[in-house]
Amino acid sequence: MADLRVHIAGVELKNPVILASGTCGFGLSYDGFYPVEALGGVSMKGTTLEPRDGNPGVRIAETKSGILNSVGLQNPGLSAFVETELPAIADRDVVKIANIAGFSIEEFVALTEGLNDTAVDMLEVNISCPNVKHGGAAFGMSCTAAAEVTRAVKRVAKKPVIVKLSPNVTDITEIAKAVEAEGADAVSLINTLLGMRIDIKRKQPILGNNVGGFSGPAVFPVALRMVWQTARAVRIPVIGLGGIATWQDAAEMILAGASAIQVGTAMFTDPFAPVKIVEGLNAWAEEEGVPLSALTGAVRPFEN
Amino acid sequence: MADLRVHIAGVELKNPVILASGTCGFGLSYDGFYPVEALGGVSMKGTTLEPRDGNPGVRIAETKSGILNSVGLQNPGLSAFVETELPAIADRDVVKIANIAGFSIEEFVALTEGLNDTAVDMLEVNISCPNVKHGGAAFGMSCTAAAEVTRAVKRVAKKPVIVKLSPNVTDITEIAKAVEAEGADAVSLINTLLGMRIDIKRKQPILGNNVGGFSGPAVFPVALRMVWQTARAVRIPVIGLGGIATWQDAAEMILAGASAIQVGTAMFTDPFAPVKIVEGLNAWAEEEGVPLSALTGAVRPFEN
Amino acid sequence: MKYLQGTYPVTEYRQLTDTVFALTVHAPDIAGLAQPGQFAHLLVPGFTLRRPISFSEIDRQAGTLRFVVLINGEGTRALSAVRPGDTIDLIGPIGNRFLPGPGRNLYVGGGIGVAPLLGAMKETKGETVAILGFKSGKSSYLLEEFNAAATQCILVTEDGSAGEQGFPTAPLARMLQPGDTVHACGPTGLLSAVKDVCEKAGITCYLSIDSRMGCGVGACLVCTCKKAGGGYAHVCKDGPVFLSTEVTF
Amino acid sequence: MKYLQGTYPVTEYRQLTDTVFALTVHAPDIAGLAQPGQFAHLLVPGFTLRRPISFSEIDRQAGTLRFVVLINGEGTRALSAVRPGDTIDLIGPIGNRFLPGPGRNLYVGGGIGVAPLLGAMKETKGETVAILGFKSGKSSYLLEEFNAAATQCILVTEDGSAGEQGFPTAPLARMLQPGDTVHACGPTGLLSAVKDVCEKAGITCYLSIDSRMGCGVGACLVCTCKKAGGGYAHVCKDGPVFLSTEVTF
Ligand SMILES: Cc1cc2nc3c(=O)[nH]c(=O)nc-3n(C[C@H](O)[C@H](O)[C@H](O)COP(=O)(O)OP(=O)(O)OC[C@H]3O[C@@H](n4cnc5c(N)ncnc54)[C@H](O)[C@@H]3O)c2cc1C
Ligand SMILES: Cc1cc2nc3c(=O)[nH]c(=O)nc-3n(C[C@H](O)[C@H](O)[C@H](O)COP(=O)(O)OP(=O)(O)OC[C@H]3O[C@@H](n4cnc5c(N)ncnc54)[C@H](O)[C@@H]3O)c2cc1C
Ligand SMILES: Cc1cc2nc3c(=O)[nH]c(=O)nc-3n(C[C@H](O)[C@H](O)[C@H](O)COP(=O)(O)O)c2cc1C
Ligand SMILES: Cc1cc2nc3c(=O)[nH]c(=O)nc-3n(C[C@H](O)[C@H](O)[C@H](O)COP(=O)(O)O)c2cc1C
Ligand code: FES
Ligand code: FES
Repeated sequence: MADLRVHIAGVELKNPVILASGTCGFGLSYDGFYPVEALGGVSMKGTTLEPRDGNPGVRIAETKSGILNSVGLQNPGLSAFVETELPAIADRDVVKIANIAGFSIEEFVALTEGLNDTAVDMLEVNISCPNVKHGGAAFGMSCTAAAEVTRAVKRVAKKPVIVKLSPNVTDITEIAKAVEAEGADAVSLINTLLGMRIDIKRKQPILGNNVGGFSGPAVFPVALRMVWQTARAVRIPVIGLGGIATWQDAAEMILAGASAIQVGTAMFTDPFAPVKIVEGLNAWAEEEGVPLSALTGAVRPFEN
Repeated sequence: MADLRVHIAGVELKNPVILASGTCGFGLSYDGFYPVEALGGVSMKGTTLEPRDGNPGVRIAETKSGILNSVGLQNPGLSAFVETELPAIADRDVVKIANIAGFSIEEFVALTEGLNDTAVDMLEVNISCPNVKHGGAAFGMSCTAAAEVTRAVKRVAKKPVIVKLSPNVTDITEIAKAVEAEGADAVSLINTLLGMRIDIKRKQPILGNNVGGFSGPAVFPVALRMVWQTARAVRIPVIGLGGIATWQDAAEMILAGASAIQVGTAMFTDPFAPVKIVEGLNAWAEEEGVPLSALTGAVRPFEN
Repeated sequence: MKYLQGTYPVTEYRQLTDTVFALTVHAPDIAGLAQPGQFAHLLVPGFTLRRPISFSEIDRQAGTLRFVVLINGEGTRALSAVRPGDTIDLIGPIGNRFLPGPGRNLYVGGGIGVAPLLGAMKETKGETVAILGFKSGKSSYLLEEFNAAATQCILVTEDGSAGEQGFPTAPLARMLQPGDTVHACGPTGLLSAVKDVCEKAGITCYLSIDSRMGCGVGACLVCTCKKAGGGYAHVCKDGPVFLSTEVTF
Repeated sequence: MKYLQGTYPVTEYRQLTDTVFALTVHAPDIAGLAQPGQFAHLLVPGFTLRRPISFSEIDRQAGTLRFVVLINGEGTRALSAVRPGDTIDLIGPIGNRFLPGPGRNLYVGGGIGVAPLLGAMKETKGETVAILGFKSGKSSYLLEEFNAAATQCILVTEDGSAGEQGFPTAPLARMLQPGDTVHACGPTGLLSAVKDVCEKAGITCYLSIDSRMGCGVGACLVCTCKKAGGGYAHVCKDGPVFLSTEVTF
């Protein structure tokens, strides 16, 4: 067994594989397949201050090697999260990451404060959800707004803060640097790209929300490029995600500079994908004869 | 046979299927499979003022449902294009689009002037090539720069001008509006996304240029979303491309607002994809009982 | 929630109509737990999303599950190429089951919605009525099996080419008696009509709801079903069978 | 340039080593035009890019092409599951051919680069020498066929487990005579060494160059080969066979 431990902002994960927010409920949806302890961490469903019903109509569409979703942050709100959902996973041996989404700076602050004295290990600040009209991704599309959210959250947070970045921007490294400058302890990327599909028979978009968040293996090359660029631009740890389905994908992310990785859509195809990735990374680190963390950023780019 | 004709900036194409720049040589690479007359148009390889060798090392990588390329605008330069390449296709019954890439405003102007009195039917101004260091996509990533190139080209162009947009931006509609305001006769989108793949055995990027342009069916949902957004934001015709492989994909693009479509990477999988798309669109228009052009923008989005 | 996942051999393939086929899969562990109304999430190689398909029949003795599938789009078309000797990756059993009432149970199906009713009916004690709606006689299937399983079986076709002409709601409305329990599966239009008929008559009615799915295990919240009181339930974890009064269309 | 494209039946599958297999395809139209040194662009279902694979043998009489393929990555692994009765989508013939010289022709191959030499040698008149390099005896293949086709066949293995120990360049250097023509196919290291040996000896040398491909038909310019004078040639339209003096590594 290789040393798979990673440390992010002082938090130790037994291995670098984290379930991605919105794809694993409150962390335990796949506990019926294998114990959640097999994983390094779980990032729970995006939580807002108030309960939200989410978007109407069809919420998922398939694309070549990917999917679109337009869930729109359906969640029971902060209180229900703390009182009902969190206790179910509180005692389980896995790093628990709360994914928070505010529609104003004040809401982000209230969410942070509401989670300060809970079993949550880390916060993941979602400034990148493309599926909600007001706020959501808007915070993640400008350096100023991203910085402002980070500053406000960091001022009150007792937990390490990961800022989750949107790929729908001209230069993701600028946003990463802006949140790093405000004290973000780590960044995770990428959230979903914005995509669309049309039902040609009905002449209507497939999704009730017209457009939706694009994820799955199709987006992997974009995610990898952004992780590589970002890891070279900031000093804080980078958590890589977007289309990871195999240990080889995870290895590419780690070589590109990811300290940990998240798996989302791949579980819809194969619920066991995350544990297979842990096993594959273990074999890889053994073969390389180093602790897995030594492989973070080990890619040697060509100098032209 | 349905009426498949489309008109873009006064130029009539017998059908809306155009071969995408960089994937069909100077338009005749697939003439050995079927006569180029089967198509509405061809957009020829990006041409620069001076000859260019292109990028070193491996230039192509495969991804899930897509590819990355880092050709880097290898081309024989304007004079060779006009003297050697263009004559070969000049007399063929297909709309001939020259794709031009400058590294300065002056070069764009020189390219435009150099093509004014040639057999070229339209210009496609490439402000979105991600594979070259200086200039290239940089012009396509800011409204000011995009507008400046368009203004300079339009001032001297005797041919209709299509501006080809980059998807690697926060808001593609802003760029589209900026070039429309400067007189662009049409826009085409999307050029490639920027992506990466790493060879985990060698711990090196697969591409000699480290990163490359991402195309193929994987990118279709992003392209469709951008075409839909852009078609609602501008009044000039929109040419849709990015991941189109079947007539159904083309139909989605047309419903989203594309007046014509381009096919690139799909030909690498199936050289006959473009003609199959023409056939499929013909059957669709017949079934719908309208000229194909009546279906442009016919999607009815949900109002939430 | 405990789910099983595995790769199981296909033991039989049968074409039932031009566009509907039956697939029998040997999956003893899933069959041992499966209940009528529940479904499996089938992986079709090359597709990112699994396809939810109901158990049409469950043979716990033989350890087999029978799926009856309509070729609807690309995934089910690819699935129709599966043959005995091939294997298939399943997650199951998923969701809740049809709950027979103490009196007479009426099973109302439309189109591919007919398929899951067969197994449910077979496992229902007492008097059962099958009301099966199809576009035409040519698109009907499993009629012999329903005739054998049901106390009474009524065939309805839209074009009148077989059985009674019209929609299943006509015979349903005609036959409904106090104490009946109705179970329906099919297109939204049918479910909505059945709901109306039953609720007006004060009859307990269960609807099996269709929704596009991601995970199939309650993780992603895409498989919505509008709750009567507002907000959304999720078909894969709260359904697919709902009391008609719980939902709205 | 005229290319053929079609879907052709596989008539034979044979495992040659742990990782190398031979596939015979009945494609009379392509076989009728094919020349040794040329290749086909094979579509493996599920992959965006085709795979370039040389003709290892061409039987114009029978209308068959034989490909010998190394399982190198995911696409060739998927291809190794193809069996007689399946069909395969090919574009071909692509590229230029090996050009035998008037004197003795020496064919130097390394690893999977050995495969295309067999057909070339079979169609060469006069004296032929095959110098075949493998990692080990276990990874060698087609030896009988080469022994039958060549005037002289020299086996070289890196680990010495069969034939002579070392690299093919040693016997090549030893044997070279004025008037010989050398044809080489294999890893870049081998090609580069063969080029050196031949150019020093003033011998005409052809190299079959490997490069990642997109279109395969000269449209995309990704399949580069460095030209000796600077700039790039393209393997699919200018090659795959180049005069050693035209290229650099
Ligand atoms: C609980 C449940 C039980 C079902 N049982 C059966 C059954 O026993 N037999 C049967 O033939 N069909 C059944 N369906 C419907 C079946 O899941 C769809 O017809 C199928 O998923 C369509 O896939 P496709 O590849 O043919 O279509 P595509 O259009 O290629 O599918 C694209 C995506 O949309 C989804 N999708 C498209 N149409 C539907 C639909 N009507 N319902 C749900 N998802 C859809 C697909 O699952 C896929 O994710 C059931 C659906 C649900 C929710
Ligand atoms: C002209 C020519 C003739 C060839 N003839 C043969 C032959 O007869 N037998 C044989 O076994 N192999 C041959 N090859 C090499 C063969 O094309 C590759 O091994 C194969 O494409 C690898 O695909 P994969 O799916 O196994 O690898 P993957 O790594 O999955 O491939 C990913 C992508 O990289 C490309 N690629 C990866 N490695 C190579 C490589 N070494 N050369 C070219 N492309 C590569 C693939 O084509 C694909 O586009 C030839 C190559 C060329 C250029
Ligand atoms: C159904 C679904 C719901 C999601 N919900 C959230 C969310 O609530 N918060 C968040 O930050 N990201 C959310 N995401 C984005 C994922 O966490 C992840 O960033 C993205 O899907 C890319 O990773 P993947 O390709 O591995 O899925 C969601 C994704 C999906 C598919
Ligand atoms: C190998 C290759 C070379 C390309 N060269 C050019 C180019 O010279 N000029 C340009 O505007 N676009 C170029 N493109 C981008 C395509 O024209 C097109 O915008 C992109 O590939 C998306 O379409 P597709 O998915 O149908 O290929 C190139 C694409 C590929 C794959
Ligand atoms: S399909 Fe994911 S919650 Fe139902
Ligand atoms: S592979 Fe496209 S030019 Fe050679």
